[in-house]
Amino acid sequence: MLLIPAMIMFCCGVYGFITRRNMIAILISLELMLNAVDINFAVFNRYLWPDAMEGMFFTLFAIAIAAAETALAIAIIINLYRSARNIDVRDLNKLKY
Amino acid sequence: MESVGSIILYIVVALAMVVFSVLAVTTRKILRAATYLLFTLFAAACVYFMLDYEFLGAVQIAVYAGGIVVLFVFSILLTTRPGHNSERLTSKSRVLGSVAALAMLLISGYALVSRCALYAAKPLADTPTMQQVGKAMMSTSEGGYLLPFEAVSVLLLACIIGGVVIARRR
Amino acid sequence: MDATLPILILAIPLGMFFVLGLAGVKMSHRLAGILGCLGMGTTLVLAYTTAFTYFFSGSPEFVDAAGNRLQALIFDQTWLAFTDKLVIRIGFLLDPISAMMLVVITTISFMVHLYSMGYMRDHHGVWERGFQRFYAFLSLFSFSMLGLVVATNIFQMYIFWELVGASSYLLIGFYFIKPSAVSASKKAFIVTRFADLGFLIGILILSFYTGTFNFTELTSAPVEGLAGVFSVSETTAESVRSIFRSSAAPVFLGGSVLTWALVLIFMGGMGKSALLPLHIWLPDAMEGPTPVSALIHAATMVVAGVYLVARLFPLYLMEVTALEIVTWVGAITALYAAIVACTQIDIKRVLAFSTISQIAFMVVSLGVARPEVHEGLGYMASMFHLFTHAMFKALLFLGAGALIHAIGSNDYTAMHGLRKYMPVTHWTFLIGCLAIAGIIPFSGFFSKDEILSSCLGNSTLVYIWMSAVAGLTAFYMFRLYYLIFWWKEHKVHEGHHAPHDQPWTMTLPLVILAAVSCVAGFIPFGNFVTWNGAPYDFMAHFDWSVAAVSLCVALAAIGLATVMYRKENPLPEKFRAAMPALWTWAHHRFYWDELYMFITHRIIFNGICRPIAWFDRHIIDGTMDAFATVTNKASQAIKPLQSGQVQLYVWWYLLGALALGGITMLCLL
Amino acid sequence: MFSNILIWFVVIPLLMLAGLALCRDIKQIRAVAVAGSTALVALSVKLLVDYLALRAAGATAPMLFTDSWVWFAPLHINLAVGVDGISVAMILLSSIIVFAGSFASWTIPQPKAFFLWLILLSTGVFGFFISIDLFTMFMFYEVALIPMYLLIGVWGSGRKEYSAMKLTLMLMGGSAFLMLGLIGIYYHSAPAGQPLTWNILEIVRNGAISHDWQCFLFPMTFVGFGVLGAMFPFHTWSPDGHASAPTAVSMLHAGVLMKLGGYGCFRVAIYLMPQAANELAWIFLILTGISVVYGAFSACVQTDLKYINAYSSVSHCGLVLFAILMLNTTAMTGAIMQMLSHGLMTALFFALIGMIYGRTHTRDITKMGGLMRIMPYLSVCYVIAGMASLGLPGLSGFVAEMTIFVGSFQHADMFHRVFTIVACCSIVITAVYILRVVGKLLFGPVQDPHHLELTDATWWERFSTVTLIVCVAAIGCFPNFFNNLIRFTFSPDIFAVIGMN
Repeated sequence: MLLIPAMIMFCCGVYGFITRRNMIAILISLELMLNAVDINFAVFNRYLWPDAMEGMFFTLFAIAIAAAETALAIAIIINLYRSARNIDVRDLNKLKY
Repeated sequence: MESVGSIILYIVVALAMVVFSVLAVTTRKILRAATYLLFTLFAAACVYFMLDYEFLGAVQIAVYAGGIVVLFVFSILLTTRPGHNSERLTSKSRVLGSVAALAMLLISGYALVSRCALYAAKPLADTPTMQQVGKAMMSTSEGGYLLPFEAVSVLLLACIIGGVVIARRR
Repeated sequence: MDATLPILILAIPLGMFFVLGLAGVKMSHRLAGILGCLGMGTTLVLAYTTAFTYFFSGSPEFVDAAGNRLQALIFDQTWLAFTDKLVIRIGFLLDPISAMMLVVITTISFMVHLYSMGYMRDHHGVWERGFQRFYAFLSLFSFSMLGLVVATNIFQMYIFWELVGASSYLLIGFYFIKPSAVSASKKAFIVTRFADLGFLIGILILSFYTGTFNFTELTSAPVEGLAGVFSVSETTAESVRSIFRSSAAPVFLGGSVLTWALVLIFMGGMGKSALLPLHIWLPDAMEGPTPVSALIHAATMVVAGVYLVARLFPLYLMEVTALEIVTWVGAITALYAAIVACTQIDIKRVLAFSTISQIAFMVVSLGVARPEVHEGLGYMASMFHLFTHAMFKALLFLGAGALIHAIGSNDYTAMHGLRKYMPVTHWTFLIGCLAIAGIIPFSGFFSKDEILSSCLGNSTLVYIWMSAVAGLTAFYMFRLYYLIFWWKEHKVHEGHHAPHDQPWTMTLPLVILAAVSCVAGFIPFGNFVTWNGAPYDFMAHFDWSVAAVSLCVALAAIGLATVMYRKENPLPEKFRAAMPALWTWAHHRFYWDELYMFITHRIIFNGICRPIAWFDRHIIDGTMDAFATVTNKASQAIKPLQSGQVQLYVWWYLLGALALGGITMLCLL
Repeated sequence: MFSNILIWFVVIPLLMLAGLALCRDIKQIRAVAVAGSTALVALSVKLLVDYLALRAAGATAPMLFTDSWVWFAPLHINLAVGVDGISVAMILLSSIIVFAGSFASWTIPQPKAFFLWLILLSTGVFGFFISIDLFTMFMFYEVALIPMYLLIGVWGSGRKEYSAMKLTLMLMGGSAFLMLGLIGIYYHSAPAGQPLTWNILEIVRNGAISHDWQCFLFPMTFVGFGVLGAMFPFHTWSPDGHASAPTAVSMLHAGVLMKLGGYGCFRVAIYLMPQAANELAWIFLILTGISVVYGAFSACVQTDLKYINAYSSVSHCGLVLFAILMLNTTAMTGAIMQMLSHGLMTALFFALIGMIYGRTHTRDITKMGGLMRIMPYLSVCYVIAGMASLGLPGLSGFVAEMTIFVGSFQHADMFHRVFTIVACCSIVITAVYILRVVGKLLFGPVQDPHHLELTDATWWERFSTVTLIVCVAAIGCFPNFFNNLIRFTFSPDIFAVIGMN
């Protein structure tokens, strides 16, 4: 039951990730997807194996890592913005080739 | 579904989650997106509470809503010129994106509907207490999470250092 | 015979080449000249000694009991062993023709060395630039030519043949600042090189079937009546004979293998001896200093082709077809060159064409020689003519050199009426002209007469043809003579001193050669040189009717030349107007040069080389580059996949995931 | 290990590398380069003397000074060394050219790095010639190829990056074939059940490569080495590569590296797989026959001195492969002689071209002329090199070409003889392009008045050229010595397989 909104949330994340150009927006979409997955873990844990704690722990660690990742990503974004005055992914291809 | 209250709660939470996440990816103002994200995150925390994972819910609110969103807001403020809207999305990419997302939704939704007992009642079980959580976190025996815990702590350390190094002005 | 002398004959010029070539720059001009002359003089003495020992010592090594002359291998060192049997040796073969050639080469070479001391400096005594180099090249040439004539095997001959060609190249291009000299030297080398290709292939074919390079084995046996005369074991002789009997069977384009081999070898000779159609280099070769023309392009190198055929004569006798080709190539060349010589303006060109014509005489003479005709008189006549021609043609060239040196131009129009100014040159030149025209008692008469006799013995057509050429010879030579020394008085321009005779270094060779040309005819040549070594008394077979006819023809031609050219008169113009086409064609040497230019430049250069180079750069290289380009393009094409645009990655990922999901679902359904 | 003389051919260059690393200025670098290359020349002369002494004493083994040290036992890889007459000749050639080359690059910029790579290259070359283990042979082969890229790419001229890339890629492409071939040989090197080996001598002794496999592996290895031997149509790296390479590199490349190709074709492709060689020779004969004539014709219209020489190398190296494929003693001897001759002669050519280019700063023959007046020494050397190239007796080209022609013409088959005649035609075309260059470049009036101020050769340039000329003349004047040195090698067993002499 709870999986349905999580699923929709995930799809929103996908949509946002694909269509948005702003790096922060992309990051936000990413967080949406992560959250959707986290919810899934928790739900599966609770509904299927209520005695175990793996799902919960997975979510827990995922949250921790997501925090780290976001912090780092934002650091990079700010840095990029400093040097390029822009955080549009289409324009940031100087490092490509 | 055991009680009307919980059904109502479910509907409210699910609606909030769906609506806000849709808004978060469709709004053109990035700051609003962050705000919608915040609400979505709160909704997710609610889900955890509904599942009786209070600790998880608390962590979700503390880390995500408290930490990450604040980070987002700061970075948005740092990188966006005031009054600047996010770029207009081309209809092509919008269509493509929504097609992809809908296709995804269809497939996973189909899988979900056809496979899972959607209306299964929440099984009765003990909520893990903080003590259990703490012990599991620190134990090295089977079902213990000391290694990932340490790994995450190292990761966080690395992340702090990395953040400092990257963000430092040259 | 002891090998010391022969080795020295080869070693002294070679050593002189190295001394003058390496240390020449440090020497004074005079020292270099004297050294060169001394070296050549010593060689001359040694060569004369050797030749005299061969002809007159009567040692059993050289003459057998019956008085037949033998071939003697003085030494024969292995130089390069291809297989057990095919071995290149460097050796010294002494037989009548090589002994005679030793005399001819050293004589002319010495004369030219001496003459160049005077010629290679201007009127103020300033030496020509690169004088030492000139002497070094002369020494190199002498060495190569001597090595060629004493070759014991056909490959040694080929080696020296190439060396001769190279030294000729260097000497023609002596004035390397002049583009005409450079292109002339290039032309000479390439044309002869082309001919040598034939020579080489001929050698390959010959050696493949006979398994030997050695002249003694190649030439000893094939003809009946010859074996045993030259010192070769009967078994080798027999083996060569049987090889040709059996393998003369394979026929290629209508000729037996032997015919092809011999014709190809003769092609080498055609190149060196400037026979039609490979004659085009010789007139241009006159760009070299005149002494060089006298030495190389009149007396010695150009007769190498004749010498080659003479050397392999017994083999040629096996294939009469080859000999007939030789005859007709010679006959056509002789007539062609004689006609062209009548219209040339440059005196050296006239002499060059006359040389071509005279060499063709020798070739014809070899071609018509048969054992059954006057006991092979043609062979002896050919060698005799080679000898006399070397002397009088060198004389004429050196005389021409003296004129050019005095006037500073090759054109007879700049000369006219020089007889008073340069008496010595005048008289010696006249003797040369009389000799070449075949007037008794000068040497040319005797040799030419023998040639005509042997022609008559073989075929009347050839006889008439060659007599006509002999008449033409007399005509153009006297035309030249009169135009240089008579025609009209020489005008001396103000400020120029009058032309005069030369220093003794130049006149002495002229006088000596003139003297030789007067008396050489009386040498009983048949005693020395015959095709099989048996002495032949020419005077006993002397055919007075032939002699009388040729004399009459020559006198008539001279008379005509006298009428036309002794005094300035309009007769030549009338003749010219009477047959304009012939005159123009002859004047332009029947457009051979243009034809060759067309073939080499248009067809070979533009038609083969350029397309090949283009093909290489664009097709072959293009293919290789295309590989690279395709690789590059392919990677360019797939590069966007690795664009770094995470969203694109997600796209791809999503597509994959969707596909996978779809497939899984389909499977599960 | 160091008691074997051969190993020193690899050790000395390595010591030179170490020495170079310690050098501080150009004088020390020169000292190391000259001392090392002199030591190599001395060593190769000693090797020659020792070799001849052993042969004179009656040693009849196909290879002398053989030795083997285990390197990687599970795959039977050894460092196996040994030489026969051909290798000795090739080693001699290489050391002389390295010697002359180090004099020719007396004033190169960035000398330390340059000599470093150059010496690494020569390590590979020497290693290749002394190895009789296919694996180490291949390894040294690659060691010799790779430095070429940097040497051309960094010190070259013109379109150097393009040329370096092209050369390296094409040769690497060849190596790919080659490696396939070598691995194939390895897996068929011994009869079933016996340990496999990379050692050439053992492979020959085992004779276990089946006929079908031979027919597959022979083209692989022949093409693999043939690319380096500039075989048509895989020769196009040569003009561009040579044109861009610096002097010493051109010398070493044309003089020695291209010989690796010919040597490898003989040593691996034909020596190990004679039956296939006999059957498939005709294909490659056509290709090499084309290369002989085609290279010569192409050279006729080039205007860049180095292109002319590169095409002439295509022609001459084509002749090497052509003769090797004739599969008889005389022609093969000729092929090796041609390798020696062409190595020295082309090295001389490239040295001279480098020296002329260093003065006039152009290699276009239409822009130069009358150099004989200006730099007589270099011009005379150029004429000598040209004469050697067009096969003047007394210089090396003649001997080699004649041995090839005579040898090839002894072939019993009409097809081979006809092709020999075709190849013979190259001597005329060679004369044409050589004389064309000599006439335009050296003779005639001076084209560019600026050239009048140029100087003639310096002492190191003289030294370099004289060394090469003396060697060219030595082969040309005393061919039988080299002939005998080489000839003994063609052990009857490889011809026995084919059924020829």
